Amino acid sequence: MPKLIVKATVVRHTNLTSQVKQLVLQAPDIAEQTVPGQFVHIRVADCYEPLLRRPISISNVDRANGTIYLIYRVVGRGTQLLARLKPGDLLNCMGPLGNGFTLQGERPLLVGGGMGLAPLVYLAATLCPNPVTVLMGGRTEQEMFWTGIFKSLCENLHITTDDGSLGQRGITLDLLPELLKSKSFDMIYTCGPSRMMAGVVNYAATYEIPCQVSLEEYMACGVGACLSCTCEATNGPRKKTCTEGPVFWSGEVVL
Amino acid sequence: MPKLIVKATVVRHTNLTSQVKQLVLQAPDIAEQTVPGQFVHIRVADCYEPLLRRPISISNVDRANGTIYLIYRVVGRGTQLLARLKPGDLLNCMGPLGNGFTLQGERPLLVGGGMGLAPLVYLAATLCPNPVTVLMGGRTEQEMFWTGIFKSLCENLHITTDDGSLGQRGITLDLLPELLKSKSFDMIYTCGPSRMMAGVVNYAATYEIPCQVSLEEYMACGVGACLSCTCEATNGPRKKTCTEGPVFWSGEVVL
Amino acid sequence: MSKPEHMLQTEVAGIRMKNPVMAASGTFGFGVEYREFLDLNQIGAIVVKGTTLKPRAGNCGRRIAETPAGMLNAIGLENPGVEALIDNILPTLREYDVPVLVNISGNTVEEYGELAKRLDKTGIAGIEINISCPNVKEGGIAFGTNCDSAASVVKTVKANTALPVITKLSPNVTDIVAMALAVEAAGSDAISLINTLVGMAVDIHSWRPVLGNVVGGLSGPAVKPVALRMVWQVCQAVKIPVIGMGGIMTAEDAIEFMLAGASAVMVGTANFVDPQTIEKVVTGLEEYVVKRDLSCIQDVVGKLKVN
Amino acid sequence: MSKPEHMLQTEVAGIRMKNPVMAASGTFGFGVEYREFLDLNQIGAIVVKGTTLKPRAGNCGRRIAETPAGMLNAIGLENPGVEALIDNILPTLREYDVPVLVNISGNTVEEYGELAKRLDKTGIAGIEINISCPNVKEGGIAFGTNCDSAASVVKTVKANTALPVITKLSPNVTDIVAMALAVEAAGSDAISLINTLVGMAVDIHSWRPVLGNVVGGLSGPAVKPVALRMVWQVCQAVKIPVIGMGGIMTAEDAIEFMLAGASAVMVGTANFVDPQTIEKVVTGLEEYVVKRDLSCIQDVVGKLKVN
Ligand SMILES: Cc1cc2nc3c(=O)[nH]c(=O)nc-3n(C[C@H](O)[C@H](O)[C@H](O)COP(=O)(O)OP(=O)(O)OC[C@H]3O[C@@H](n4cnc5c(N)ncnc54)[C@H](O)[C@@H]3O)c2cc1C
Ligand SMILES: Cc1cc2nc3c(=O)[nH]c(=O)nc-3n(C[C@H](O)[C@H](O)[C@H](O)COP(=O)(O)OP(=O)(O)OC[C@H]3O[C@@H](n4cnc5c(N)ncnc54)[C@H](O)[C@@H]3O)c2cc1C
Ligand SMILES: Cc1cc2nc3c(=O)[nH]c(=O)nc-3n(C[C@H](O)[C@H](O)[C@H](O)COP(=O)(O)O)c2cc1C
Ligand SMILES: Cc1cc2nc3c(=O)[nH]c(=O)nc-3n(C[C@H](O)[C@H](O)[C@H](O)COP(=O)(O)O)c2cc1C
Ligand code: FES
Ligand code: FES
Repeated sequence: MPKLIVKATVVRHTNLTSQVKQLVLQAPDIAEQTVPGQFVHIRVADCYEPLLRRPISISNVDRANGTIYLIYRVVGRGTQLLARLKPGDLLNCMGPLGNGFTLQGERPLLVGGGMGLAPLVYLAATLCPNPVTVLMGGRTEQEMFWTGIFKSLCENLHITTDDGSLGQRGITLDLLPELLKSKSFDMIYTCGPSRMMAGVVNYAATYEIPCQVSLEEYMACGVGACLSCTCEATNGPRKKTCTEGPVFWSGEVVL
Repeated sequence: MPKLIVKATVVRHTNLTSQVKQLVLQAPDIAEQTVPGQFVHIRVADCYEPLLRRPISISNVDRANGTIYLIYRVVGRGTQLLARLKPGDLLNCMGPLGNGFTLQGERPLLVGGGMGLAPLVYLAATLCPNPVTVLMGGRTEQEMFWTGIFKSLCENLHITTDDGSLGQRGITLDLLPELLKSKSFDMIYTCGPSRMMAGVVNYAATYEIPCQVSLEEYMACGVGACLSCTCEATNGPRKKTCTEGPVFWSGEVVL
Repeated sequence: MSKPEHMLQTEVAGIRMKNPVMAASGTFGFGVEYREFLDLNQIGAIVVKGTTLKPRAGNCGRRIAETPAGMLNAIGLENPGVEALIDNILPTLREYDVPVLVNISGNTVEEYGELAKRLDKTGIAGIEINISCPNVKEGGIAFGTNCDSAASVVKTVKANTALPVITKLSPNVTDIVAMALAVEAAGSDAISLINTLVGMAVDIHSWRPVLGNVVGGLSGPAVKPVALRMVWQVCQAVKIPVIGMGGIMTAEDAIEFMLAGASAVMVGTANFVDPQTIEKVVTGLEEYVVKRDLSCIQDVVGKLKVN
Repeated sequence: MSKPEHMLQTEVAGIRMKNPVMAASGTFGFGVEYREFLDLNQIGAIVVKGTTLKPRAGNCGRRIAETPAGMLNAIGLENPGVEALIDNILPTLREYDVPVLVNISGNTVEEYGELAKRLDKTGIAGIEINISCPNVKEGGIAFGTNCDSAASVVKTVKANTALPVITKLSPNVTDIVAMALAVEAAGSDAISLINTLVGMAVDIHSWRPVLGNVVGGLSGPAVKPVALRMVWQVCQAVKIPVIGMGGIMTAEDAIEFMLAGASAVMVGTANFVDPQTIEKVVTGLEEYVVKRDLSCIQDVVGKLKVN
């Protein structure tokens, strides 16, 4: 999987909420190579402000059309500039970067929270036709455009919102024990807030189900050269989130 | 003449050459106040790159429509960003800044070179219906879109180009002695390269014709606060180009 | 909720200000240049431009250059001299209800002393000592890069005036804390920092320095991280109040400096970019006090939680 | 017209390079991380990341922050230690036709000596001494901020290796020229500068420093004016070659440093922004030589005309 730097063309750019957007990029070489869990490292502007690239997960791929899908939340200057892009504009992307999820198991469970659901879309799409169960959480119904996205990909969708406006009121972890009891999953993937992931990892250990987590760290290079993104390993030297991750086996890293 | 900071709306933006553009801005308050020789100080982008404003002469005014005209050459990052503006875009402008030309004399001569012709357009328009003579120089015919602009404003147009592709081959100063001999001007205004202006000032002194020069200096504040733009005065302390100029009497400053 | 005036009231070295946002020396002229753009009475305090005993013409050649997120200046302290300041400018400034400080520069310790003496009874709110000037008696090494020279400037100024004295530190030093302690021990009533970092730009077409003076002072957002670090280090070490500056463009930037320990801030280069910056920073501080439910802005000073 | 290879050939301290564009320590990993983006054999030289005697885990918490036209880093010298470097990494790098330098960091003079000894016979092209590290025996003051400490590190390293030794200066000093002269006198074969400026960022929401380590090193375009000034000052003073860096993003930036006197340059932060920066700078230098009708890039070194 060679890493590339490409000028991707914006194909579509749509609002999922007032703060979250989906960007579809024509980037055939990246689309060709990538696997679920990887990310692109984006130079949002051809100037020094911002200076660094922005890591965004590849949330889906359309190989036939040579496009990749990104779903991102507008949080700061970088994503604000990203949000201005129009179809036809060019975007400098490095990728695909990082290690993806290990595709294994016949009855996988995906647990995601907030923007952590982005890479799980591509994962769910890839795991099909295996029966995929997704447990997802968010603050409120407005943020749960995710249900529309996952509905077409998964057998079972379990939803929590902090305010109960959609699905069950509470957090994903509330639903997890019951779910693990009632069904026999043979693989768990999780991405989202680290408190959530830590809970998932705990339950996975209890139920002895293999589990992978996808981490987020502040990144400069994205290719293993700067060591800005290393995370604590359970064993041995720290690990680079950009190249040895962002996906790790739950036992490898300290959440 | 209060100085203002306005969000001007781009009305029209046209190419005069591949490197020179004309920008028409809706800025009624500035249009209302300004006199020939003044400039606006433009924040070309709402970021730190570039950080400082860019001074551009007001090259004409349409009071009825509340618009001001700028003619500028694309030379660096600031003017490159300016060149991207489209009708409807907003532009942060401070102005009108500086002291304008003293409007006097019945038979004025305007001598301009390169982008120094920009403020002379507005001056010529204001001096009408007095008979205005313009002596202008440029490198080559392509740069002499100015003739089209001045034709409607002036009785007499004298042109030199370095390569002889339009008007007489040579520099403005070559034509000046003859012009001064053949006609009796009672006021000279000049703006352009300092070598040219120095020559004009010399001839003006010889022929004892009052003369004003319009200077360019690197400017930070544009309002007399930083002293980045002061120029040497013939007498006494240095003068601020932004507030005491950019127009000076030829005897006031050392060119 | 307390009234806005109260929220932002600040006192530094006995100088009472409506808010902690001051105009930095050399970037705000004599204040009046900006009166058409903002209400000078709403500024915390104005520090007028660097003043010397005799009038100075400043440097030749190009005086400013833009750099990434910053600018270099080499004005060379052009100013009409202290007498012209006292006679022609201070009277105008007295019409405004805003504390005015004069930033003084000298080439010898004696010049600083003389400047302080002349300014003592002029009704100004205080003196800011610019110690980034070359000490001609010591081979042109800046006063601000040597603890002893800096201390002797401060002592001499203090001996010649009853006005509050703020010493403005140069960031071009190995140990900013040592400098701060030296001027504190010498009797400075407050410290302001940072002055500009010495920098340079080269024109690759002409193979010449961009600035007539070859080197110049770097200011603007580019220097903010260095300024903030120095302010924080100095605030840990001294007991006198600290005024922070260096690249402040927004209220958020100002709050960073205040969290790091600055009792007040100065806005410099930002005035060129947007003459209304000070006003906007003041408004932003008010909003922050309200939003965070604080009783006043001084509640954030030095509240940075380190571990 | 001479062939491109000739045009850019550069020798610094006996290290022969195809061109004067080197990868700066800590920003280019061990080189191999970038092999998919550019041809490592076309780089002037690679300085691998800061290496210590023992493996180091580096700093906790957030390690980088963006600043206007720059970035702060507080990696804390995470590295696998010199033995792992020698055993696992240098063999891979030997497959490339590019000079490799190792950047060494120690907490005592002895550690630097030991590092030099271990690296002496490993086939590397040279050693770059990072003297910006805290000297634990002197209360944690960086070696690079004191002439004597810096000189003793250089002497010890030189005594322990026959390899060319480049000393990398810290910009956080009052007198960069004094530091340069000290390391030159101590036997350094060349000087590189600048390392990062100490800076800081504050989070106004959490009231905490942004970086886990509170302070970090500022790099990128923001620091270029300071870097250029220091390179110019040092080049006026020393006879050994100088390698310039600090905010180089383009060939134009590199030429500014070379005009100021740098025989070679290093590209750091720019590698993160565009992994192909070095290649682009090399191409830009070639074009400049051709356009200006020079015989080689070394023709510009130190040619800055100051009046
Ligand atoms: C591997 C990976 C995959 C990601 N995938 C997605 C995704 O699919 N959708 C999405 O919305 N976000 C994703 N993020 C987070 C995303 O990178 C940040 O939200 C984004 O960089 C913010 O940039 P900004 O300029 O708008 O914000 P600012 O806060 O202004 O950014 C300042 C700096 O902090 C960094 N930064 C800010 N937030 C984060 C964060 N949460 N993680 C890492 N760095 C951060 C920026 O990259 C930048 O260097 C991912 C992060 C990583 C590490
Ligand atoms: C009073 C005044 C009126 C002007 N009127 C016009 C005009 O009508 N049309 C026009 O094309 N140009 C005019 N100029 C010049 C114009 O300001 C510069 O061409 C412009 O600022 C270049 O900006 P840049 O970012 O594209 O170039 P850069 O070279 O990248 O600019 C870098 C810095 O240098 C300054 N600068 C560059 N060139 C000049 C210059 N010639 N004079 C002053 N500062 C400069 C910029 O403002 C900026 O601070 C005028 C200048 C002054 C002082
Ligand atoms: C054009 C200019 C002139 C300055 N003149 C002075 C001066 O006369 N005396 C002084 O102490 N500082 C002077 N300074 C430094 C500023 O007061 C301030 O310390 C510095 O610019 C950092 O703040 P900033 O980044 O907000 O501009 C000057 C700065 C600039 C940009
Ligand atoms: C993430 C990072 C890590 C660095 N690590 C080292 C290091 O280990 N040793 C060293 O001497 N310099 C280190 N540096 C400093 C750079 O080599 C260089 O001196 C500095 O960044 C200035 O150059 P630049 O602006 O081109 O980045 C590091 C810089 C960065 C940004
Ligand atoms: S981001 Fe540079 S090592 Fe991971
Ligand atoms: S530009 Fe600031 S004084 Fe003229």
